[in-house]
Amino acid sequence: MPDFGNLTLLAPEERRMALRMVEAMLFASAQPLGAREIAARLPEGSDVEALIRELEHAYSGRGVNLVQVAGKYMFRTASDLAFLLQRDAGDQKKLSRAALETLAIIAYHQPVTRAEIEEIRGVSISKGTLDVLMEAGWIKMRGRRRTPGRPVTYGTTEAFLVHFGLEAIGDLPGLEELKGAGLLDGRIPPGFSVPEPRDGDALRDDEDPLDPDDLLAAGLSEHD
Amino acid sequence: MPDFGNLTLLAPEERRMALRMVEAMLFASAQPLGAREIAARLPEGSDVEALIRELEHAYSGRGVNLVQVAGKYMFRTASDLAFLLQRDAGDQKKLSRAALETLAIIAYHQPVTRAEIEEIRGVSISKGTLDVLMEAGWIKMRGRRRTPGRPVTYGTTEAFLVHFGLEAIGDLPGLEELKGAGLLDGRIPPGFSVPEPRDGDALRDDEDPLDPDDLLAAGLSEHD
Amino acid sequence: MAATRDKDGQSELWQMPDAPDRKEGDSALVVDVDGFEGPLDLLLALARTQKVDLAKISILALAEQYLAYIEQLRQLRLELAADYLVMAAWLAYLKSRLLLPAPAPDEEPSGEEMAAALAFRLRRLEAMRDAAAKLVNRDRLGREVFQRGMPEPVEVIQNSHYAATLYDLLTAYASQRQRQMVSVVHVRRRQVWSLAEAREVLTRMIGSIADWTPVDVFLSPWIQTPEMRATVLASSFSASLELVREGRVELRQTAPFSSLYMRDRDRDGAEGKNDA
Repeated sequence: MPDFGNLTLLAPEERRMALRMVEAMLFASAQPLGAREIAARLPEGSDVEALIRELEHAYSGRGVNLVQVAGKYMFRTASDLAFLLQRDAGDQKKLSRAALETLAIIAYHQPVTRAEIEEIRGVSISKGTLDVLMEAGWIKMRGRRRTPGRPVTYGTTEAFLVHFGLEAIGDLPGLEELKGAGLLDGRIPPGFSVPEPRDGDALRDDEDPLDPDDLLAAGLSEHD
Repeated sequence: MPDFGNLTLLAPEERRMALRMVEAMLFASAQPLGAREIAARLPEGSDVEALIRELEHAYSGRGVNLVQVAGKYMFRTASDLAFLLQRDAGDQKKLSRAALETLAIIAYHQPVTRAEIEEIRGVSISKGTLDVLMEAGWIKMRGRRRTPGRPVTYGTTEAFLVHFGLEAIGDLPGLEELKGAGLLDGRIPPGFSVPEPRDGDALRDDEDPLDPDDLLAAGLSEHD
Repeated sequence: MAATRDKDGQSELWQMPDAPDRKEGDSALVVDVDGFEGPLDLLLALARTQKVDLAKISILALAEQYLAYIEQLRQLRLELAADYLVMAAWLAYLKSRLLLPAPAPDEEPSGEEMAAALAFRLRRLEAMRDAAAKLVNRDRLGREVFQRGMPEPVEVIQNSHYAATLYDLLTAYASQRQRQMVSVVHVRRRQVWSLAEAREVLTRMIGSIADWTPVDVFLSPWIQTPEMRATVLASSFSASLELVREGRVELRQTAPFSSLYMRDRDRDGAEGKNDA
């Protein structure tokens, strides 16, 4: 049973002040904040994690919840109140089926090249599809695969995690089952090693950094 | 003494839901909401005023307060925590060498036009360099030189003096002092001089005031 | 001729042979098979009709279904996109490999391996579709859940935004001025009175030099600045030596470094000219 907080009762004055500070910072920002960013503005020695947990708990049953996305924290409205607020959302462009599938493939298979996406979908992807996803800020070019032709590899961004409410890429729905079934393995039939999708910016062994003008050429910049 | 809420204790389930709804609406809205706008989305018969008062009370001692502005309601960071939302961005960014040189030339040679700065530096300066210095608040456009093309003249600001701990621009060391400090070495060709810098907002004989839209066009305002 | 000139007749002449062709063209339009996104998508839809777990699907049955479907479309004289036909050919080959297991060379995958590969691709595509559906049905920011509508941005105080000390400033100024005093050498364009110029001026003056006249006197109009003196004198001297050699003027100098005098060799003619 959520409650509207027992913070003041339990916490000494300083702790209460620290809680208010964390609350204010998170409330003020429309973007998720990392624990370190928060800690940087708190009195030294504050237990940020504990403060956040306490706030998380205090808000758990409220109209606004404190959630963890992309390894950071943000306040957002409770999901059961979607009906109340959806009219504010305006008509957002619906993603095409092709774009949605492509996004899923990039999320689960990253880093992944265009050819690999096409192999999985069995059709070529139109240039517009990747553009739409880049424009939304959900995918980015990561690097280049160290194979002939040096194809660009794609991955998801932090904005992707924030938009879909994921703490980390490892929290993608059904990821474990897919891994278990060997469906994330590029090779056919399922081999021994099961790669895990990774969105960290560190390049893999078989990835090179992007060429300086890759981003320019695409008219895009990285979105995270 | 503010407390973190006794809403759940007092409110029956429906009242609690209504409170959550008001809370979420106010949180997500991009503008302050009036009581009637809020009521329009609540179950019929809700006592909006009472709900708002309850919420107001619940948030009164928190990091975020529910405040009334022009008859409408919005969440705002508690005023005693405003300092959290101010960031002193200083001490990290280093001025580029080009910017530093340009700044020094402006300081010594003011009022000076861009072309004159370039002549002294022997290379052209990018617009970004002057922008950085304007943004730092150290230089300003003073006027326009009464020569063909009416070029803008630049000078230093009060903030410049404050930052560099100078009482007046005339305190900048002259040629002999620079030599004495070892900053200029002995081989100084005849005719080489270091100007005696002078500031003061009064325009020189060969300067006109800025045109009214100079500042607008530059997207900048004076910083002193 | 009359027909071609006539507008209607002309259009008739042009249109007549074309019309039947165009009708044939209509039937040749390329069909994107019922909105399927490629052969794999179509195969997956057909597999769904088998209503079994994709892992247990009969690839042979699926191949037959696909080939039958494609055949049906072709009987309707629909031109299919190439990748559907490529898949049909591949499935026909797969079918033959599955039905008649011919001893294949080692490198080539067996019919079963090919079937397994196709089954894998179908399962993977379906898995990605499911994943996409799960993803899109999450509580998405801006659709189901919302961030703060009026964020209060962090106000950046810029007072000491840039770090620079007076020392940095002075060092920058001194070193850049120092650099410039060494590297920027203003080479002034030297003004030179060319030999040709000198000769031309002297030649023009030959008629007007009545008697021994110091060279610098009649050159004075050209010696406007001290810098010009050297070049004017040098060039004139060289030019005058040439004129002496040609027998047109005489030169006289009484002592080293004294004034140089010049006069017309043919003074009578010169006087005559002057008189005229």
